[in-house]
Amino acid sequence: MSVSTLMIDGHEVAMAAGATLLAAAREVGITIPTLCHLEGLSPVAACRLCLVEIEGSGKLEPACITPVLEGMVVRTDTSRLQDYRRTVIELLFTEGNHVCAVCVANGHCELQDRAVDVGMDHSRLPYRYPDRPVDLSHHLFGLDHNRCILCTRCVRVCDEVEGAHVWDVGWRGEHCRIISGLNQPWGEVDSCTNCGKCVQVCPTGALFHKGDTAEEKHDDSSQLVALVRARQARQVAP
Amino acid sequence: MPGVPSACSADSGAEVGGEIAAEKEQSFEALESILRQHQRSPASLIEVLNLAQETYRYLSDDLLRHVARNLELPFSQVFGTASFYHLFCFKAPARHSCTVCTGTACSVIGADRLVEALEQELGIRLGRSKADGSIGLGSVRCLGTCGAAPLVVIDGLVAKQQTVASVLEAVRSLRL
Amino acid sequence: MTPPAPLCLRCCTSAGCLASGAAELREALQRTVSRLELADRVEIRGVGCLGPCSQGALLAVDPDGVIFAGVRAEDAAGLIAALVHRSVLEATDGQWRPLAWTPATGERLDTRRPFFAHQRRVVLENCGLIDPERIEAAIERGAYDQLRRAVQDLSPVQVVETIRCSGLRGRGGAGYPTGLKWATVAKMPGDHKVVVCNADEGDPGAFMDRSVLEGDPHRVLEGMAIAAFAVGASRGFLYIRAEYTLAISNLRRAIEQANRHRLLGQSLFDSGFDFSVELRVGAGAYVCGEETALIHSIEGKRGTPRPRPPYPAEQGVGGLPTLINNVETFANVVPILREGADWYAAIGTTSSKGTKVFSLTGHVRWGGLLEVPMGTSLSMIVEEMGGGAPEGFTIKAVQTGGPSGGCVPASELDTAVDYASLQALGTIMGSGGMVVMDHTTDMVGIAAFFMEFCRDESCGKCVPCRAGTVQLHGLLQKHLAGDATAEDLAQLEALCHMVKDTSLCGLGQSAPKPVLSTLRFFRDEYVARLKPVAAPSTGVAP
Amino acid sequence: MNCNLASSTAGKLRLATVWLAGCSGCHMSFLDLDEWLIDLADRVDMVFSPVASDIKDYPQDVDLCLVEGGVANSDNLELILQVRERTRTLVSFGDCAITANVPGLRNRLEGAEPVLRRGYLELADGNGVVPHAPGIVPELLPRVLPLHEVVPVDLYLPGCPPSAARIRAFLEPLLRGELPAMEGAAMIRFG
Repeated sequence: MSVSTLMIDGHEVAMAAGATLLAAAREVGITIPTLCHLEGLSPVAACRLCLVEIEGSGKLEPACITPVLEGMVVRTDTSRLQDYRRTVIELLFTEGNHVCAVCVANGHCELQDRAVDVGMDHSRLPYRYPDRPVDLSHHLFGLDHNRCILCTRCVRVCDEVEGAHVWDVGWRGEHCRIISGLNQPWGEVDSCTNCGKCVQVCPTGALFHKGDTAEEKHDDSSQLVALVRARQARQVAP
Repeated sequence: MPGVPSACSADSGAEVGGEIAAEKEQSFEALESILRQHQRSPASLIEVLNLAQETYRYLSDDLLRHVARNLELPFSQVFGTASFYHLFCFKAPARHSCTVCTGTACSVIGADRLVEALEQELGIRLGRSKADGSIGLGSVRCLGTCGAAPLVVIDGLVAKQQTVASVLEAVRSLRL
Repeated sequence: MTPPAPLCLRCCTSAGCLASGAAELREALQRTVSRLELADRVEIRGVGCLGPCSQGALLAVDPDGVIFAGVRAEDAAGLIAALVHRSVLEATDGQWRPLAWTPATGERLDTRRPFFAHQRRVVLENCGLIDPERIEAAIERGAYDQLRRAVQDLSPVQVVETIRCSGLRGRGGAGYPTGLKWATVAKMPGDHKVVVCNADEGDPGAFMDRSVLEGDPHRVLEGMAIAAFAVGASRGFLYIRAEYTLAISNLRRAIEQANRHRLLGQSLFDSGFDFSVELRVGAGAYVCGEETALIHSIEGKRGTPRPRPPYPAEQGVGGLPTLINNVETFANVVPILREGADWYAAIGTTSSKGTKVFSLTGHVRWGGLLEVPMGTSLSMIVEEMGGGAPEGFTIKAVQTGGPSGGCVPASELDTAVDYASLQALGTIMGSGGMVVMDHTTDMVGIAAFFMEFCRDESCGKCVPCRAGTVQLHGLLQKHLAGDATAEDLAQLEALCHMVKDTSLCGLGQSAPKPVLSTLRFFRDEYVARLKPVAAPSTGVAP
Repeated sequence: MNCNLASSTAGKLRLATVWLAGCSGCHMSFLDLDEWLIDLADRVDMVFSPVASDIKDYPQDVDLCLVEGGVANSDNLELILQVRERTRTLVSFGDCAITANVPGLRNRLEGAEPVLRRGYLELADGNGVVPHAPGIVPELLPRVLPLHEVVPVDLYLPGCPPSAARIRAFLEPLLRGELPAMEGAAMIRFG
């Protein structure tokens, strides 16, 4: 297996070819902010939070999907990147209704954490205050579109890991919305196995357990990572 | 000229519930040949939806379920794909359709004046239909006949170099 | 005396002239000819675009070679009568006479005018001459001869080499060297490859591809087949936007006819080379002009782009190596093979070879379809050939490249039209849409128009484009309403650069270009509208 | 942003707090500073505050003002314009001032009229009436606006409410004429 050596923020690192810049950075203790990325799910490079600068290329590249190459020189924390990352977070906050105070994920939300990382003490962009519905038709879980940032982790986990493909993205552009079944209430979708993986991987307060109230959402995706690794191991082993 | 497809003016965020007029159990047999022609491959979804809308005028829930089952695709993927494209609509289009081209050439020569006049005349916003289902006011980005700018398509017929007067006259002649 | 050459009335029946009643005109001519039993001496032929669409409906008379504009069905009887009268006079004294006739409300066009004289019709050489509904008409003009030559006498490498030496670059807008793209796909392993023709042509105000597909569909199909032979592909898709209904029906018929004549399908010219073309109709999504979105649409999915690499050349339709080129790019392949790479390389400039088809629209006296050598100046196209702005108006700017392009101010009109020069002005060649704007046009309004377009057409997958275009459009509307402060203007510019640098695909990366371009050349129109900082903004947030 | 907080009139720093479209939670959290308030009182002049002084009109030459709540009605608007004019350093104090927060939930109803109709007519028991008392009951603005969308704001102190510890860590540097380090979850986490 060939190995590529590269520089990340002045640190030298050697990685197996095909590994991502994100993994390479983590190897030398550098955390690049991510939101739509989740280990165990296919990368989509949609949130653009993990963009890094690569010497010799005019374009910014997403670390979650760009493979390491021999001799790459990568900058992960320039002032331009910091400003762009803060703008991505502001775009997300102003696009939805992220009222942290009354949110089920308050204190346990990856969007909230990233807002702290990028130093957002206020949004420089005006809030849109869109009118979005809440779906409480499922007997165990709820979906609050006001908190949804369209990272599509729920769509991917339901398709790639559970295999039920209950979720998908409907419409286009700013009208995009996560839909279940034939744009039916979640509770009416009979292909749903009630497994709750989507709730587990949702980074914000969009998907939650009924009964949880403000600050009570405690889901983490380590269980999913273990499940996917176990399956991969099973497929590899004879 | 073959009828110009006009985006039926379903709202982009329309809720699709069961409240559409009672849909008698249709067999959609007109789709059978195209489904066979493409060996029911999932890649033919958009081709099938194009023919479905041409034949049945809009994509009802039952029609989408029929297509999803035949192509063995998840309902959410079928609806997600159908709702992505501007020309597919999920509610019965109005009896008449009035579509204003809002492409660059038409806009530069005054398409927005036509839209304002029509919105006022019909009492509806662009992209909506009249409550009584008589007419839908839609827009299309460019039909590629910019020599005829500004251009309005009424019930599939292209009318060129339109003015506020000519457009209102054309709509009034429909006797809604 | 040899019987006089048969008269041919070429009636433009492309979508543009149909909107001016060309179908009714053609029927009236046919009825008159059959009523007077002249069918053997006067041919009524429906043809593709003759050029100046704004002067429609257009009619050309052969062998005179004269073109009449603004012809209506009511003129049919008068025209036939004038032709008959002339042939009677010629029969008596054998003297040739020009046709003494003009349409009631139209005019006779002087084909020496700049609009025609400065054109160099390479891609459009058959367009307007042959009847696109009859494959025999195309075959008489040499259609599929180059495919036969390639398949029988040349090797795939030779074909790729010819294209590379010709200097042909992609006509979709980016201008990627076509030979290099073909070579990349040709090198890919595996014997299942795909060729895709991108006929989405989503730029509003652009109809070059429509005209070529309506007027000479076999030119594009043959170009695709030659490309397939060169890269080793056996399956082809032509992805066309749903709004082009006439082009779709012409293409369906052309593909059927080509299959029947065994010019497409299995073992072409008994050479064992197979190539079949499938038509795929879009359903209204501008983003599907982007390569990877187009592939997803062909696969029956939502037209959302994906990150690259892997490029379509490595993994395209169904994961197979895929060559994607624009309609006009494929339409250049046949003349290059027929006349040779050097002939083609002699046309145009050092870095932009060959010709370019433009659709000239907006505030211009003579709008329509025209093909000029690369390097022709914008003023030649807009002022000479297009006749400049209508009476009493002056040209303010020309917009090229549609929603991903920019504006060229009147002061820069002497700029040559090629990839490099337009890029230097902050716009792009784009697919060829060219919208002329006069002094009544509000440039901030134009920037807002294109941003609203990108906001509506964004696929919604990546944050900077989905949410950024909404905020940019809001900021532009705030400027238009006179509510913006200098701080808002600074934020508009900063957000433009952020969306340009961080968006996943070309749509988001280019959406800010019209704003940055109008800021560069018409900044005063933004500043003039700014509100003094003292007055607080009590307006509602957009 | 001007932050030379040395009080213009040689005396103590002139501090004010103002309460717009908020629930007063931020002011309650301010009072949770408990005994440190006494220390604070020594070092500042409380020139205007709904909880700490009876002065009715906002004074001139205020050095530092903590403004809780967004701008929801015509009174809020009038007051904030006045505060901005008469204050050197304006602080957006708490999530409502920074994002309109919970009061801003009405913004999705596009305008004041649907809000009043919903609140006073549809939910009333049949004989509700929309309040209309110019000069007494302020008119609702179409939307509740975050402070910085109405007037330039110098510093932001997120939180719902910002804890007393965070308020103290914010004020202490300012009392020394320095800028607080607004970074990390302890200082800028919303909610």
